[in-house]
Amino acid sequence: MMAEFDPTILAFCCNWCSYAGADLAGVSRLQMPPNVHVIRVMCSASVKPEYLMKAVSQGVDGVLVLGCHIGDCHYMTGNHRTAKRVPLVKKIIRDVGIDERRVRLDWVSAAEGEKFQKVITEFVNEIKGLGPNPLRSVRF
Amino acid sequence: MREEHGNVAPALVSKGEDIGDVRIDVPYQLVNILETVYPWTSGKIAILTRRCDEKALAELFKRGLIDEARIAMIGLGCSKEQVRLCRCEDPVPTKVDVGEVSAPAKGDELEAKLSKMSSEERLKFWVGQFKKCNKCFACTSNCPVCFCDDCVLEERTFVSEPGIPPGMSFHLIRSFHLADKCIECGECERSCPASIPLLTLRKTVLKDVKELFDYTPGDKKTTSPLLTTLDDQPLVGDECNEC
Amino acid sequence: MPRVGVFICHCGHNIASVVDVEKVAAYAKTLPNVIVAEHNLYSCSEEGLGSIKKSIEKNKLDRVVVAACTPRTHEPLFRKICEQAGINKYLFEFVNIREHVSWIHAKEPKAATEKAKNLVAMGVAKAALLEPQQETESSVIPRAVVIGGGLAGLTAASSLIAQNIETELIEKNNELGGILTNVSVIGPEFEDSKKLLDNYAKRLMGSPKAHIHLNSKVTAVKGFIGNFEVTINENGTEKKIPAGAIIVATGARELVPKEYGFGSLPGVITQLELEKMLAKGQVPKSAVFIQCVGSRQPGREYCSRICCNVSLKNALRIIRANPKSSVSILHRDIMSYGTASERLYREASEKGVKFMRYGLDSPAKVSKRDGHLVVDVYDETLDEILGLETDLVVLATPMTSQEDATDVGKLLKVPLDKNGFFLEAHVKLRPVEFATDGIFICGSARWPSSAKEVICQGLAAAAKAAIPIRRGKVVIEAITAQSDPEKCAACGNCVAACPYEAIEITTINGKMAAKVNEALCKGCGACVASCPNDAMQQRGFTTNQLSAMIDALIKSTVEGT
Amino acid sequence: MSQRVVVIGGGIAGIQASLDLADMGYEVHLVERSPSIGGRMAQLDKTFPTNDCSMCILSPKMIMCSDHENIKLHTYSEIESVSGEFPHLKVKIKEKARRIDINRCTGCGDCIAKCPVKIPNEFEEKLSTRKAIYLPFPQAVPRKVTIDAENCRMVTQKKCGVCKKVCQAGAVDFDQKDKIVDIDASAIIVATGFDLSDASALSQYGLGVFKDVVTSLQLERLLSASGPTNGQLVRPSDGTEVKKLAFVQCVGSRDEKYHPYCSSVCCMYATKESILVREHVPDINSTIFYIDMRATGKNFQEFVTRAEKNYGVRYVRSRPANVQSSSDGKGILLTYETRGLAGEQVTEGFDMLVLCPALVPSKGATQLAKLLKLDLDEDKFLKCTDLRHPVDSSRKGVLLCGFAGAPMDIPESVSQASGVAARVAELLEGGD
Repeated sequence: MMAEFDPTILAFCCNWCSYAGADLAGVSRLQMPPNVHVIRVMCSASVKPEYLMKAVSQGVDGVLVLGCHIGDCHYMTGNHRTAKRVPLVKKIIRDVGIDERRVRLDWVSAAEGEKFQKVITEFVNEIKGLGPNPLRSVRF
Repeated sequence: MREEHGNVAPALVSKGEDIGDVRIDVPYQLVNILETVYPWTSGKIAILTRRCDEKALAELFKRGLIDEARIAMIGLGCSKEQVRLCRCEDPVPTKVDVGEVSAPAKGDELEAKLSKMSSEERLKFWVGQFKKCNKCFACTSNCPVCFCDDCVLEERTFVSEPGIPPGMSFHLIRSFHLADKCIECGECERSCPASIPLLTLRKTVLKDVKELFDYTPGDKKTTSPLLTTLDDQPLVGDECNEC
Repeated sequence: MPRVGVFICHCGHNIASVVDVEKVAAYAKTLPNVIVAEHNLYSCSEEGLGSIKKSIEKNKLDRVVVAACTPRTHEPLFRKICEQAGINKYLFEFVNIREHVSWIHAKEPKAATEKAKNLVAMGVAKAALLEPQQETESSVIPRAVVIGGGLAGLTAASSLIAQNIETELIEKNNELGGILTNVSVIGPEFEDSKKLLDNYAKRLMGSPKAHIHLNSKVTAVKGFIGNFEVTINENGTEKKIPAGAIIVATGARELVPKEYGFGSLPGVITQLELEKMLAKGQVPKSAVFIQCVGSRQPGREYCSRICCNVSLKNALRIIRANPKSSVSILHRDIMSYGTASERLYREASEKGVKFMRYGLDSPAKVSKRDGHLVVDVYDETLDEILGLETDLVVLATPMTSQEDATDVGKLLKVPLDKNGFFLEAHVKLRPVEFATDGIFICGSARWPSSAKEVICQGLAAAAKAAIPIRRGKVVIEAITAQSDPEKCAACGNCVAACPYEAIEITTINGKMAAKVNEALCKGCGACVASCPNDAMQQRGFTTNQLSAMIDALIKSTVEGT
Repeated sequence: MSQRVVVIGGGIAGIQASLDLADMGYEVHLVERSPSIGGRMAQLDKTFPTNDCSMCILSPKMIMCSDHENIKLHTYSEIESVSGEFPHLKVKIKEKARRIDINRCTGCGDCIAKCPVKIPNEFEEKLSTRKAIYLPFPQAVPRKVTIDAENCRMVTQKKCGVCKKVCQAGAVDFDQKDKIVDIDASAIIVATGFDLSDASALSQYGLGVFKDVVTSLQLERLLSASGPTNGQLVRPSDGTEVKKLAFVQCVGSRDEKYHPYCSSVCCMYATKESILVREHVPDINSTIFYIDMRATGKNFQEFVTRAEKNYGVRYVRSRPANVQSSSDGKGILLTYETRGLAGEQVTEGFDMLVLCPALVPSKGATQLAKLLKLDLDEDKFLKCTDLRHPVDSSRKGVLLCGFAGAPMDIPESVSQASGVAARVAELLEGGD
């Protein structure tokens, strides 16, 4: 029998809200699947679309971008940019045949440990449902 | 433009000089004029501009990369055959000085076909295409709105596959970079030695941008949605909030 | 070659009971550039810190990775240890294997250990590419400029002077005092405004540090925190003032009403006109105050906060002067918030001021009948229209923003809100700051405020302006963006993306390129993501560092399977 | 040597005053009675009128406080005595025994998990329980546990000691004693904030009698994602979803029998809460019973209009007469009078009733005023004697900011806190 698919997932969390939300989830001992690896950035607006493209191209099964809720950005309007870039990234990867659900943008505040847990759990389950990134097996 | 030895090339004509037998009926790659003529002269340059050239210039004007005051445009209407080759839906320049007024094409057949495919089939198609890429950078160097001197895709930061062909990220990143400025001139596709249908990919992404932001590049008055905040320009639809 | 040391923390059994720290340490040793990998019971304890320091020295490490808890609380501590051991503190990388691993995967020790290994690999990959950073320091001109000589500006200026800080006060009129020059008594404290203003005058005139510019307007502002240059036009002469900080205290003005026969019916006056009358000792025998004239209605929705309290104060002044006088206040809600104002409200009620509530849909009507001013108002409790005969109708109109607020905003590049008041950096926690460092806001230019509130805000702005001046320098954390002019194509994406207007396109070595003003940069990285050619980099979060983290994750997971 | 300032009270006002003074170069000793700084703001879910998450904006300031080289935190501490005159004040701070070596405690929480004692959780407004060894809330600063001696079995009965057994850091010290710290201070700032008055004193509203009557601060915790119900808004009596909610304003305030003044913030926080509940229960109906709707701050009136128009909040100008239990014991019946000539008594049923009690100077503030020899005003707030110096108390060198002086919202408290820093600097630089 084949072992259950164990996806590799990357998450970019902004320092002020979602990373703090992730910390709160930890402090509150909220359990979630161990597939997500967080990279801390100062603001979700600093997440280059290039990172998402690169990760997906090289076989990462899912990429999350988490930022402050609109209006809560530590840098005023940083997340406004994220709110536009990530949907476009999703469309572009869909255009070449990669399921757009492999990239997800969401907002998690520093007080939303529960939401962090929910987003992570949902996303991991969704990616498990989608199966491995097809590009894992493509060698260019 | 002047024809010499069977080739057509931009002609530099000084004031008072007889312009002679210049040709004003052939399009010429805008990027060549912008790279070879524009930086080395200081006066005003007349350019034969198809609709797409006009839009490319608009994108460059608004980024301050080309001085609008130095460009005089001679509107060139594209032939039916050119329109067909480019699957061009917007072929008529603001003012048609030369050439003909052709009817727009009705979309891109391949794009339509791909959009109906399952994602597996679509991926198979594009992987097949991208495997042909030999990373010659003809697409970037012939692109009128690709304005960087050295391309980041030449480096290994985001395209880490060491050899040829480059990985998927090469094409995805280029798609993103062009999303808010591609004017569908088709130079990338024409210059691709591997015949990758790049114009189709461009057109597909432009459709996304239109759908997401109600924006089409080529108008010098409107700012790219990727450069504004939500306050400046509310998004169309609900895609923006939490996907 | 970088020499990386990895230190894995047990955190008692918080991490170690779930994550196999020994395995993680053994794995870390196999990673490129790693010289040593150790594990400690508590890395943050004195013992743990000591052993890290010793290892740095013994193994000649030049990069440190600690895998423990969250950088949000513990990064400063470990950075300090690096510094003590002689390594630049920016050569430290934190990996969170407690909040992000052991605590949230408590029942999956194997998977948690794998994840910790991946995260350590990512941290090591980034660490190897870290570069030493110097925090930028810029000097601060020891002088403040205060724009506006009303109560807010006077308070700010006099506080700065009392703190021995050279201060230039710029007032557009030919006297100081702002709106208070027309107000003799300040409520709800019933303070003599002349006494208050004289006190400020004494403080300012008596100090060689104070420079007052009357009949002066700001015409240009250049620079950034610590190094501004404010150009003013003083009586037709242009002057340039170098300053470290700027305080905006331009106040607000009374809205001139259009309603209720103002301008055509004698005896219908504004609140400020009543203030002038009362200051001269002219007390009416009867008065009707109408509140919310031109506010809390479509078109101007806001409540201007102070008008009810001003009416209460003036109603009481009339009634205290002549207990038999007849005073009514027509209102929609009495906004006597807090302690002192509510006391006024009670006193007014007790002393016979009549309070009548009207609705937005049933406004009062003012007319002249038989030579008398009459206010017709619908009384809700009696369900009938009452005609109030009166000597005076006082229209309480809201404070609105100054005519020149937009100009001042443009000069300073600071924003206004939809009502034309200045928009502070954060409505809750940064009420007297602008998002732009070094420029502060106080008083009714931000929002209509009572005298007491204005004074507190004036002091607050003075505190904020004093901080950089007293320190003499501005230190900028080394996470700011930097542009590589060689790569930059000058497309301006970064300029558009920057929320702080910290980037400009300029000529660098004969080439147009983006340039970041580090004094303005807050290190968000929005410009980095907008740059198509990777010319823009954020220190500590460079694209090659983050890409290396992604590569490391792929190497230890996708490619490992 | 830098001059020292003692700040009493670790809420947002005390935090801001400390940060500004520390940034100016003064040595600040921030004294907080409870085990963590943060104050009331830490308990709030969101803040009006932007609905910014309260903890998100507060927590970075708390961390800045603990990291600042010029700030020394004295949490779980009280002022023992103050002698001398400005600028030579001698302050004795009693650092109460946490019975924890804070240099060893890592805040891991192992001890908390094992502690057998459960007592009502003050931070959660007693809606849930905490242990006798506890962290007041997850983001506490410092992140060190405290043993509540009154409830600890080891301290009271010499039985148990399980926390000591499980603590790998060896931080538990049952024999730890209170410690007195002497500080020579140049100035003192009082920022002791507020408490909710006891709304059960107004027996007509049934707080403490009917389960479905709660205080506004309890609702704040119920709405918080990290609160006792994880943000689920359910009726305390039976755990069903709340569909109809009522707020009563001015409970014990603007009332000569209790507190004659206006608490300044209730109209707005009730409006905020009535908007927030919609995010939890989309079809909930909220009614706010008020006397005057005091929306005087920036964007406040717009906020109220939005609540009314977009969130269906019903504003009723009436002071309800009393609360009764409904026939089935679930929810409550509220009796109030309608407006106008045809005004009549109406009784209406609600799932839950939220009381907005008068906000009063915090417990111990009066005693502290006595200790510091400060005058109080007629409403029992610390008296400011002169409009020219609105942050000066009646004693020179002792200053005040925030709710300790009068009711005010967060931005006004923060302004005053920065203002008090400037005033201290004036005094210490020789100003009058």
